Amino acid sequence: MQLTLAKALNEGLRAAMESDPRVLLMGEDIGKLGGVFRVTDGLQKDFGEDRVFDTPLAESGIIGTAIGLAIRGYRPVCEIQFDGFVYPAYDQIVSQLAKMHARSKGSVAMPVVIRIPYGGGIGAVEHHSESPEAYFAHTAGLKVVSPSNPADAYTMIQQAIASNDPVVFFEPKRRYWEKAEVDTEAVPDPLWRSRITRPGSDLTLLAYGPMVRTCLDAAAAAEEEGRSLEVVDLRTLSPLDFDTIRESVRRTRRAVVVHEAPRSIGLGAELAARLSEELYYEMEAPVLRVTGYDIPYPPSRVEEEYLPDLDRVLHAVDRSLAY
Amino acid sequence: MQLTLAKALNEGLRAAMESDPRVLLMGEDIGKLGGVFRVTDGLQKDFGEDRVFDTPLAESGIIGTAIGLAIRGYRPVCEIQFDGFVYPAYDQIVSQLAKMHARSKGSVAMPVVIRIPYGGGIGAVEHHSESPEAYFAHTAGLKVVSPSNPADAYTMIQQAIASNDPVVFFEPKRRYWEKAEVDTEAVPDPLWRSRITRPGSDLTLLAYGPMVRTCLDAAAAAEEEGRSLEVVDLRTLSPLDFDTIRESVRRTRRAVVVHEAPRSIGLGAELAARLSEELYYEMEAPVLRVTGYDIPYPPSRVEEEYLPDLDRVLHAVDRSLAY
Amino acid sequence: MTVTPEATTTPLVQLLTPEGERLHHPDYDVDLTDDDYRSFYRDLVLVRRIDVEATALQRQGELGLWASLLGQEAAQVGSGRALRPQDFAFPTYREHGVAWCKGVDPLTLLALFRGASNGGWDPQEKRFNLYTIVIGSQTLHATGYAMGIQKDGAVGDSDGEAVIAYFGDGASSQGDVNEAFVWSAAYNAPIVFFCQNNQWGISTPTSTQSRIPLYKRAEGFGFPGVRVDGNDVLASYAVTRAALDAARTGQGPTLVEAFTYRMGAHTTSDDPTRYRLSSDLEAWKLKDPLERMRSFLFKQQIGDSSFIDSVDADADELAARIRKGCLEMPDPDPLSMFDDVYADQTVLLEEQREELGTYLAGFAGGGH
Amino acid sequence: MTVTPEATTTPLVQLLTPEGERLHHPDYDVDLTDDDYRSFYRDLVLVRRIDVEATALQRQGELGLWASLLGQEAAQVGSGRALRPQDFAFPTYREHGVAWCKGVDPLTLLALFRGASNGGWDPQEKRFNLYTIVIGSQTLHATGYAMGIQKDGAVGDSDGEAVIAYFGDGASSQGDVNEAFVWSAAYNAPIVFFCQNNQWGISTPTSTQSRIPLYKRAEGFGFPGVRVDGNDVLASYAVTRAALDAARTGQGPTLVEAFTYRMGAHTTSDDPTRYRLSSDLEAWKLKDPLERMRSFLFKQQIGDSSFIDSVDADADELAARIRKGCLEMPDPDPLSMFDDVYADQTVLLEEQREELGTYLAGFAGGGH
Ligand SMILES: Cc1ncc(C[n+]2csc(CCOP(=O)(O)OP(=O)(O)O)c2C)c(N)n1
Ligand SMILES: Cc1ncc(C[n+]2csc(CCOP(=O)(O)OP(=O)(O)O)c2C)c(N)n1
Ligand SMILES: [Mg+2]
Ligand SMILES: [Mg+2]
Repeated sequence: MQLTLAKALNEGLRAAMESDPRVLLMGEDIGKLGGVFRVTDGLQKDFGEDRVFDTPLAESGIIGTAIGLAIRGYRPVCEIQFDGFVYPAYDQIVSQLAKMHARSKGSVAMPVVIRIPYGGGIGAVEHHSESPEAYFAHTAGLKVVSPSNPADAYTMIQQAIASNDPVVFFEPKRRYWEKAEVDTEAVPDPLWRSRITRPGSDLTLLAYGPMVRTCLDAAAAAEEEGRSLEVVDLRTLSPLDFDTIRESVRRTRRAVVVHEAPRSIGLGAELAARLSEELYYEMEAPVLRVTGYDIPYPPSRVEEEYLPDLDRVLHAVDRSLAY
Repeated sequence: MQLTLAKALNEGLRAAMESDPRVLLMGEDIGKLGGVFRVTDGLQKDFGEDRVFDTPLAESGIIGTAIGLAIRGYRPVCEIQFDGFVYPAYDQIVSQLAKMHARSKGSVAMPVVIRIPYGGGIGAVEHHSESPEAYFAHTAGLKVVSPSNPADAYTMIQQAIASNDPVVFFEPKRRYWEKAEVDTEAVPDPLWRSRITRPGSDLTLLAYGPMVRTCLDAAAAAEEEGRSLEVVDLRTLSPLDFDTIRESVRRTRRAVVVHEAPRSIGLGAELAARLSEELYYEMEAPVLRVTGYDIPYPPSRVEEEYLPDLDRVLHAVDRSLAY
Repeated sequence: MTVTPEATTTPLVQLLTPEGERLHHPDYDVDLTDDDYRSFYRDLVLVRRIDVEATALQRQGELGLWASLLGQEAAQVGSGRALRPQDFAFPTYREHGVAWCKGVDPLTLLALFRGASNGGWDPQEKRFNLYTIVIGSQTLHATGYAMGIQKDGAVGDSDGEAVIAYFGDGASSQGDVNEAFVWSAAYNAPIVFFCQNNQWGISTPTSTQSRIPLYKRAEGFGFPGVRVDGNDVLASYAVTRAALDAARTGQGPTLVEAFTYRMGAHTTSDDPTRYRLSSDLEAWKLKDPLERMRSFLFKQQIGDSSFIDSVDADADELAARIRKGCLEMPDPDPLSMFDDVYADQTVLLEEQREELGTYLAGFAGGGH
Repeated sequence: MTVTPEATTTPLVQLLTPEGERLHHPDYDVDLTDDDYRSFYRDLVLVRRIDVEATALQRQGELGLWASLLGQEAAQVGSGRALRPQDFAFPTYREHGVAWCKGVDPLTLLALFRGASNGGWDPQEKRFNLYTIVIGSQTLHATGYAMGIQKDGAVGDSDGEAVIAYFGDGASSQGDVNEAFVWSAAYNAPIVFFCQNNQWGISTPTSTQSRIPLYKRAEGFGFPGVRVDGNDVLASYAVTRAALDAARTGQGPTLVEAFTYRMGAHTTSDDPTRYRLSSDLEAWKLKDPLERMRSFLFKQQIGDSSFIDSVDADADELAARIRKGCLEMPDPDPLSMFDDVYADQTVLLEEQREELGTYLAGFAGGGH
């Protein structure tokens, strides 16, 4: 069936709620409104206000109470309305949620999912286009994933909910409305695996979430120029699936990482650091990074210049191949 | 004069307050108590409760009101009592403080300093030994520095206060009690410069804050084995002084980064990514990282095994030289 | 969810009935000239017109978003006009009416919603801080600013300075807002917390945030709270002025809850039919802040239809200027995104600016 | 800083005077047997002894830190004993007395302060959550847990479940605590907020946090607050029990402020002579929670000196066990730091565990 990414998430949430009565959805405006992106549309109607509920306007409260609900045995799925609004909950996420399992020596599980629509490209006002994934991927005790397409959105949200670890689930909001085939019967890939979405031999593009489509487009364009680019959709940002990543780059001997988040100390830095260490003798060029700049997200009228796009990716590919 | 690092900070704060009446100190227990580490000892007595004041127990409140005081023209210096207690203020720091200057197109300056005692090694209970610097160094709009010794502590705190940009000032708490000569008349190095603290030719150790001493000790030990290690004290973590770093590593052709913070997506990742890109043809080994592990800070009885120490640094040096 | 009926039946300070009848109140009264009344009306009309025009521009794709103040004009104009020149306001993202009173050009507001800037006016000059979108965070900035006033000794007599912090009913749940209450009480800061309870935080009714009237929150922190009819511009003015005067003379904080209603969608992205009944809207239409002021002017015979027409003509002119300015508004230079990130620019950003500059220049010449 | 005298003169619920006189209270009274009274006393003594022993162990370098409960025994034992087996407690880092009532072995508390663990008991089994050091954050966990009770339908009759959240006077300023009030009121959650107002947040007096008595904070959120004599174990018991019963029967949250005093330093790292007068301490010594219970036992002739001696002997035994257990406590295996970070272990941590293991093994064989 053809579904948008938003609708695939909605179906995935529905399936998770049907299969486990302890799954709860909570957040601002997720009930009657169905969330500002309609990802939870219809779920309160079908599962009731006890399981799908609007919260007071307080993000620390959302995550803090979700922790308490998890101690009680529930599996809360929290929606943070936009990327830029997760920070009031930061202590509850990095000091409480991330550490509870370790502190309790494994006696308290924290099966909490934090859904965050993230990234730019939708012409929004400030605080609505950020990519804060590095903050969470740097935090021990959390797991961080991001689907790039409707089929993954459908399965990954269910797998994240089934995980007994806290998962920060980054949803590429500019891709919410992109449609693709979703086979709800297919056997899903494991959540903690990256995927070679497009095989190639000259260079590996490493991307996740919104930038996977951009990289696929770049690879298609490069093909016309006779270049064979492999695209790896990371899917999991923490832990990184370094086996898949390493295997790909070992073959292609070149890598370009693409993300919207600012460059310094982002996911790209970690990938570059590890690849250049582990494949020191095998790489033919340094890992290059195509990223947002180290500035606050700019006003939307210039966001196109801020965001990595097909041309910037190809530009980096050229640079890499020139080594 | 011989001063501990804590006392040097105290003297630096005093000098800053004397030279500018708009400098304020605020935080929990910084008045009569002088802060839990006595860094503000005696300052309330000398400058009055209007300029040195205890706040209610709320970190978001501390930074949020400091922003308002800065709009009013003050230069607030905020103390966060321990590293692990900065997170409730995260939104105020990354969304408000970091962005105000850009959002106001430069019309509102944010000369706010956030002092954070950080790092482990003092046998403390949880949340008292963390190294959260990457969270802030990844954040555009902030500047992040960390002194490693009393002389720098004395000057850098004054320079941070004089800066018109917000500065997160990380104080290496395990070094608070280490004494060294402080020449209050010396012409200080610029705040945004790293320093080659110990010259060498075989390899560059890159470190900051508490790990500089560890690296200096390692370099001394290595010398006995006939190895010449250069130690660069980063001092500024954001922006990085890449000119100094690059120049050093270009000479030694090898680099090991040392920090207490977890490895993944830390400062070490960024340094490795940039060095391996910019000195691609010049390096003779990958940049290696000696860091904390990707776990919550462990109970203090095993923190020695968690923290990088002289032996782990030398172990990495061996590995690097073996390339 | 427990909703006590109290939440909606609490008496509120009112100086003008929905029918335009002038009331008197023992604690809050104002002595206004006919000119004052007329100019209140004029502000209400102009502010609504700005809002209507901006909404239209958004529909036509000229703005990315617009947060309408429809229905809240009286709360904003009343409180905005109560501010003395030395007073400093900290708005949310919906205080176009206060911005107007503070002399901020509506076009700079539009630039923000158009995506041409993230701010655009000088907060110091206007004594009106930048809009703040992260809910509640500005209340702490306001508190800190108020503490600064105290440190400057600029509080204590009738020329003292005061601060007003705007926030919504939804915002009342945020930790930051409650910390602002704690701090303001602890330091007895010269601040007025002005909560526009427009009954909704996007789709969430006020009852999800509080089971008692919001003005009572202040009691829990040890300072006074008062509920005012937020659709009554005179009462909003009087109550805010009294609270500001208390603040400036050293009597500390007050929480004003302006009871009003968000007549439009939350923003142009919102669809309120999903979560509320049109009958509610109908009831509130009868309390329209403009209508009641117009009735009052007519009843008092201090505004005739030629006055009304002249105000409408002013509004037309303003709308035309806004439309023209918006359509002509240039996009920012992409390279300007590197400006002003820091007061002291960094090498890294200079390099990145250069990187983008070279890259864009390459395009100009044909590109990849 | 404005401190109304009210902050210290508000009447509080008391069932036992400092002189050991039994009082009666119209709303809060308890019907206790002589055995109950004796066992209250016993708990007070044992809990104090745990504290004294831990403090001594810290002085000898066996613990990295200790947060003493000296002076707060009655608030903790009273509220702790009011909990029914099904009730769940969320402590701060000082609730050793509540831990005792909940059956947590004092040695596991010591392990934490020794640096041998970050927790150590099973919160589900003990119905006592891990200690929480980040001020105030546990109040939201408690609220969420209480919401879970509601969702399970485990509230409504006298067998219902309830939650108690402990926090300090300093913590009352944190956003999280006030959000917990908002949420608990919004959902009418079965929770008791138990604030031990021991007058200090390290060196900061309560007046820096609030200018009115803290129990009044609840009014601002629409639920009841009550101040109890926190040095009176019977009153602490009675008031908490009533609040818990209200919660479990569906009447929603209550804030209990236990007015007490931190007789010792904030922790063993603290030096209170820098910020407070010893005369304060002297005044509070007269209100000692143990003394007054002992006087009561003597006056009522339900505890003679042989009983007192037997309790002291029990305390000696407990202290000896704690001391021995602490001295014998093994350090954790360094490699265990990688355990339990995740429920499903990651490849990265397996690698890092191996990295450290190999490295340490290298040392065993002679090292670098
Ligand atoms: C911290 C934060 N969380 C969520 C949002 C998204 N959001 C924008 S407006 C809004 C509702 C605000 O309601 P209220 O405070 O009543 O103000 P109103 O919009 O009614 O003026 C929400 C949830 C935000 N801007 N900031
Ligand atoms: C978020 C946070 N900020 C600061 C601290 C440091 N700190 C530990 S205890 C304390 C004072 C707490 O006072 P109170 O809430 O009254 O509890 P008490 O210690 O008196 O029991 C402070 C500031 C902390 N643990 N957490
Ligand atoms: Mg509202
Ligand atoms: Mg206290």
